[in-house]
Amino acid sequence: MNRIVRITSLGLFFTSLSCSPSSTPGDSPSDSAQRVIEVEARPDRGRSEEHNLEFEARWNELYNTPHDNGDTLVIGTIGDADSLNDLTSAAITGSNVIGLLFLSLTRTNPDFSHAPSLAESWQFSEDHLELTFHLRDDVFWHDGVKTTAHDVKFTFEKQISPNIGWATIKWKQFIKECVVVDDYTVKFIFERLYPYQLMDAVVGAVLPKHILEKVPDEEMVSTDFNRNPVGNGPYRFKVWKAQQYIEVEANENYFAGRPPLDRIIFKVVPDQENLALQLKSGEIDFMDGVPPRFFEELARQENLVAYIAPGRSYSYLGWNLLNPLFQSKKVRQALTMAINRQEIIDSLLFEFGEIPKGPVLPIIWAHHPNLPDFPYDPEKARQYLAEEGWKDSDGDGWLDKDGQRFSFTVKTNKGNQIREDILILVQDMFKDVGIAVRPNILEWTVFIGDMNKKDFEAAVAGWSVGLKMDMTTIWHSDSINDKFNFVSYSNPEFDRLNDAAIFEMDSEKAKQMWWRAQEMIAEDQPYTFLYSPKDINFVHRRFQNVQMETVGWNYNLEQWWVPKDKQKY
Amino acid sequence: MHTYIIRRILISIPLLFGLLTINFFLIHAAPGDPTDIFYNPDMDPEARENIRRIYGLDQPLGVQYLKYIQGVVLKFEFGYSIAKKRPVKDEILEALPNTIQLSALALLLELSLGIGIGILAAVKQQSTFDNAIRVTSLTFYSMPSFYLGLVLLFLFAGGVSATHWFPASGMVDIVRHESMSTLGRLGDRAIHIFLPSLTLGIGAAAGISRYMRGELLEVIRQDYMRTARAKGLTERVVVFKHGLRNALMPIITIMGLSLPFLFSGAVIVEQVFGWPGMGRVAVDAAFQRDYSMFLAVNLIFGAMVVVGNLVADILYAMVDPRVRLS
Amino acid sequence: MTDVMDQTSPQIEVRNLKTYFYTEDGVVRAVDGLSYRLAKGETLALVGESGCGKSVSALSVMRLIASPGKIVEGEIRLDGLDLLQCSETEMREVRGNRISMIFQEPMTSLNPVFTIGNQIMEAILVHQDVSRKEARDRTIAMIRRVKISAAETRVDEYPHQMSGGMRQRVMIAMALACNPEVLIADEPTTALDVTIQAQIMELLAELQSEFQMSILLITHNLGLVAEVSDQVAVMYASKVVEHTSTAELFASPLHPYTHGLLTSVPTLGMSKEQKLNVIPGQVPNPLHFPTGCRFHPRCPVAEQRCKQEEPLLREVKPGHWAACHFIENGKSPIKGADR
Amino acid sequence: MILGLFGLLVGLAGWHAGTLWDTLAHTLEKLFGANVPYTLRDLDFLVSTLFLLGMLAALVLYSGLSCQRIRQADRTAQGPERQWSIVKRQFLKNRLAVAGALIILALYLVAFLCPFLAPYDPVEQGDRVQERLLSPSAEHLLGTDRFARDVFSRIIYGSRISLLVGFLAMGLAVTLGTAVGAVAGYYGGWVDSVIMRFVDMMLSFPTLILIITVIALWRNQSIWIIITLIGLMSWMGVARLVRGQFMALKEREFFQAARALGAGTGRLIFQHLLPNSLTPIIVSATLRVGNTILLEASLSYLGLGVQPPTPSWGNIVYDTKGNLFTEWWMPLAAGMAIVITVVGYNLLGDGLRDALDPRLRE
Repeated sequence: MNRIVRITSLGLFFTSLSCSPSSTPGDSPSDSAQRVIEVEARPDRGRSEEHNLEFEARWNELYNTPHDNGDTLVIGTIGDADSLNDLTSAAITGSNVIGLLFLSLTRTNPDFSHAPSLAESWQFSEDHLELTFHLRDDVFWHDGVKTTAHDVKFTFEKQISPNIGWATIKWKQFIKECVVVDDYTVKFIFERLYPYQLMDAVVGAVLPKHILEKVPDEEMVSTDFNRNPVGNGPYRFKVWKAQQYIEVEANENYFAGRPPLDRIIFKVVPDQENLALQLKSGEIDFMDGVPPRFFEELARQENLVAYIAPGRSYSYLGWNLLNPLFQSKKVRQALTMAINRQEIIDSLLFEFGEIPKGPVLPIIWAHHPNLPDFPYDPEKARQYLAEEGWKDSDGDGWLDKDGQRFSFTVKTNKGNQIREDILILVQDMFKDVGIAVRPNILEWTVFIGDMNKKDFEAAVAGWSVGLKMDMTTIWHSDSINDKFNFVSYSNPEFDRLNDAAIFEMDSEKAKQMWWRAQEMIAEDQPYTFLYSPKDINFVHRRFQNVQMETVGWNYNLEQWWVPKDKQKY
Repeated sequence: MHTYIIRRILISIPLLFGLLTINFFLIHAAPGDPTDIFYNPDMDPEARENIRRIYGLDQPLGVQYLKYIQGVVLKFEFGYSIAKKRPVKDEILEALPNTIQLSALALLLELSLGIGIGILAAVKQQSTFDNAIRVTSLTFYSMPSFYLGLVLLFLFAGGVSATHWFPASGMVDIVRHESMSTLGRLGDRAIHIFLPSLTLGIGAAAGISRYMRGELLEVIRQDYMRTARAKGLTERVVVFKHGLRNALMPIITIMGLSLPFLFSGAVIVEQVFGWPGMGRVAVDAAFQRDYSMFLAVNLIFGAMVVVGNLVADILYAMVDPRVRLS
Repeated sequence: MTDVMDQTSPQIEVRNLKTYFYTEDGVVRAVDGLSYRLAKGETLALVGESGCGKSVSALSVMRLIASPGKIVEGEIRLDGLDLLQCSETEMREVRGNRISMIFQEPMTSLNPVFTIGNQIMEAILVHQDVSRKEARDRTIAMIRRVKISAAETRVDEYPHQMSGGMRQRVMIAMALACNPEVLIADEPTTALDVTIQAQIMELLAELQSEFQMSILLITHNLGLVAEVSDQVAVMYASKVVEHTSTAELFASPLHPYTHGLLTSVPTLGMSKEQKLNVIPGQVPNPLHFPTGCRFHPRCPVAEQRCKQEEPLLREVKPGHWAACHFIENGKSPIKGADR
Repeated sequence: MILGLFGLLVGLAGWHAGTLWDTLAHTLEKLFGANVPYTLRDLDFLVSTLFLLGMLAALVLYSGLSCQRIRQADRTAQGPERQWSIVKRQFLKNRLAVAGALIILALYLVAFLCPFLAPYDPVEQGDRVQERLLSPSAEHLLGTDRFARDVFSRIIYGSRISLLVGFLAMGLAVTLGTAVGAVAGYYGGWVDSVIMRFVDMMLSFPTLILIITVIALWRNQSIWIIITLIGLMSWMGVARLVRGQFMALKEREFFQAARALGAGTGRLIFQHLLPNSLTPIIVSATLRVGNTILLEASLSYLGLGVQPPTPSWGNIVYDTKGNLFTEWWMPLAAGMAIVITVVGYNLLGDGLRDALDPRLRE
């Protein structure tokens, strides 16, 4: 399934994901008394082109465990999908449904390596510039038409069409062309060599040519297919009632065999409290990204099982480096030390979170385990600030420097309660060291607009970490204008390292470079890295074979099942 | 009569047009940009430009305005929703009936409850019953709908397990509805719409009952009531035949005027109870800067208000022989 | 002249009627010991300044006094039946059936939202079991009776489509729909202009002879009284101060108040030198009437005695009742009262 | 004269930011020493509300005097003092109305005396680890929120926002409405029909949605912007009312007479029409306050209200609704505060109407 880096907006779209449970496969929580499953993180293996037999074996094992068919899974989600067409979908709910309806060339393993899906196998040419996929010949679109290489080629062409605006178009930037060798063989030709060729080739769901070829590119954004998709995945689209629910039903002639659950329904409930309420009362069976404040109450419910996964996103307090206030590294370090991040995690995340020292989280292979850190130490912070000339000379309790008070506005977006709360906490914490902070909570669109215009002093926002190790769009000096280097971080040495590391084929060398790069950022503290929230999932205990994995809570959704005697619907 | 209706409709056209124009420039003046919802680091600025171009957002505002108006006027075409990836018309055709359902029921509740209680209070005027009713209805009248909704939600929709009588959101039991008997489906819809419509209607009902009481007390003082009594009619006939009809007339107007408030209320209630209606569409559209969606929704709301008032006036003319529509 | 008081079987007889209003600033004695008799087919005029309790007394007879008003004492006999003893249901049988009433303001006394036909029919339908069809025919007949042209069409018109005079006719039609024994006309013409007044009174007189009903005419207009009524009862401050036949009253008013009343209206053939007499002071506040004779503060001949002793209504000469200490052998205390 | 008052009112709104405040604060500091119970924010509130109460008093007085005028015009023999004694008695007779008045009075006292009444500072955070989400107790009557702030104190301070919004927004709405309605009603003809079309148009906006859009035009939603918006969104009712009044009054003898005597437009409006329309205006104004408060609450609930940490009842509910499972009393209390206030204003309004409006007198 297609996961991409995205700014977590409105707090509704945390791309959630968990790691392999300590419990062995098949042994599902309802057998054991265990009702809260803490999962330990394991980083991906980075550049991974060869199959991972261990995981594939497990996948098949899961598939072949004896099970009953029937019952329905109701998934609670706060936002409606915008489109079920991978080319036009932007909302996370959409991509979750798409994951059930459509196949990609490969499936992602728990360790981010690639497993066969639509493509049975693949290999690179000698020069590593041509990547050939051998497709299954027993995959049918839900309308009965066979899925062939032509669909793959067609999909690629649509993905790179400027008149459609596919969200992840950039991933295809180094692919020169896509060639159909025969009905079940397709070849991607690359312009250059780099670690993520395979991933770039397979990203995105394969779409049915025979239906979409009639649609002009300009009309793709509003074509009927967006709402009545015809896929080739384990589930087939049944009905979508706007703002109510999206229902998919088991695909009887799925190549891997009929999935156990009759129906999976994504129920849209626009209100967090209401969602939690329905989880409690059993009106919905599953919810991911449960706000921590509800954990206590929900964990009390006999019929719910909690999966706690390490977060794939982090929130930060970004300092606008164009603003004279924040141009000194020492000041930024002092600001970080003035913030008690552990307390933020304890009080706002109810301890469901960790302090990230840098922009690369532990679950990524390039993660640097021991970066320089600036732990909470108001004394030291004051001292640093004093060294930079910020003292409380007029004794009014606020720091000042040549007659100017140390005060600034922190912006964030509305709707994400934790972020709104952080402003309140931070305001209080900075007060202790004599810095006056004004919170300013803006609508999402307004907030983003200001960030782009650099119209902010400091801002709280978040990133969710992508599958690819690439720091360009957020940290590179080229990305300062209308890209995502909001804080205008500019460091020639970093740029150089980054550019080199991206194309370094030797994972070990690459790792060294990435570590160096992370050290620089940690040192410069253009962000104060606030927290990386754990992802809380609750699922009704009647579901067996629930295998939440690194690639997402829905890693093996198509394999969940309910024993006949426990079936609810 | 007909000429009157036609004239009213004609008058309302410039009104709606003005509404449309104001909204158009308002929403465009608001900072932010619809393509912000596609915002993610993998999307190149070019890709965003593509989308802006596809939706014609790259053209000067004046041109966009003219195009939009042209579309609406000539083809009755409301453009495409950027956030929903579909023609605005489709989305609205899906949401509108739900809101109408909700509002209609709320209105029904509002009138039946309001008028009934109002009459009781007036007839038992100054009694403790009257005061009790007045205070209670006032309390509901003064209660923010979101608050009432929240309370009801937690009391009767799962917060308290003992009294978990109603579903917390949606229009139907999405899992079982299909497999239900016709009667079952009806019941299913009923229990789903109950809390939302109650939340939406009860406040207004309280308002109506206050008016009703006042009006009836006013009418009871009239000479013709004395005449009626002098005829030897029973008190019931006097109050209900001679009193009520007169007292109801102003209520009709109030009802007409209360429509926009009903819709504003729907915005909140639909949020709290996850009711898939226009209110939610409107709020989303406003926040996501989904221009054409926002415009269309407001236009519809405006039109409904206009029609509502028209209907109210016609009703009025029907019950009050002194009023001639011309 | 017939003797009013011991006339056989009075159509309606009121004895010592007291209707009080219990307001928060005290008891308003709107009617305070009122007595009169009204013979079959006759017209009794109840005269007095506004606020003297005329209308209240009328409403009392209909038992239409709403709180805080209350009939505290007295008898109202309709053919011997004491209305004050009647249950509400029995009373309803009487209202609009045996006694009916027309009110002062025809403009507001009709319900604006029903056709006049509907409103007249109502009266018929409650009191007599007839089909709607029949009731409607009668209604039309009734409307014709009160001299409204094109009754068939008028029957379906609404009050607002009619002039004041017309509406008063409708009121009359409504009142007479079940040809009652007694008609109470509360200032039936004050709201109308003079020419219409005449017509209405004429109509009433006509209908009276036709239906053989008694009329209690409440008015402050002595001109009217002189024209239509057989008997007159003069009210002052919630009481009757003089009661006799119209002719007698106009010939020799005995009570100083009556005298004042009569001389305060211009009469024909009144020479210019004679100037209009004006009663000094104003109507006493019903909250606290003067002690003794309630008229004494304004009375030209009042003496100490009047302040303490309340004069009773007594037969000062045959068929002539008045309440004043100073009337001896039918002579008014005021010089030149008899003309 | 209303316009004049409104001028002042707007002046005040702008003025509140002005330096004048600092000087005021400093003088206070000089008077009380460093530990002044009132902060700048407090003064802000104090002055504006005092001013507004003053304005209302002035209006009532004005209308009282004008009542006398119309009485005389109507030839009903009643001196003003009689008139007033009646009004007073009528009002006091109405127990509910008195209760309402008392509620409002109490609320204003609370709002004025926050610094003394509130046991804690509403934005001051306690020990966020030890003292957060405490249950109600002697020292925290309503417990503490997740920032370890005393909820009771926050609700007490929240009264200011609600009262301020209610009052100012209503003032703005009524002034605007009166002005527009007056023009329409006085001139009639095409002026009237044009204005009324506009009013109809405004009325067919679903207020909430429009505010959501317009509010985005401003970077940060200061309380003053919210007040202005709410005001601008709720004047239409008053306009209709005033217009109706004017239309009716124009038919009355005293007006015809005044016009016949050649009184100028200004005089006609301000001496004859306006004063005699004031009674209904005041009544509807009082009743309107409730609505504006509710609107502010709804906005806060959508997260569009005053910026945190400033407490307003609306945003306390919004902010604590997540605690409904466990610390349900927080949102409950804040909500009840809203309800009670609005009830108070409505009772007061009803009372005033019954007292001021002779028709309704039993």
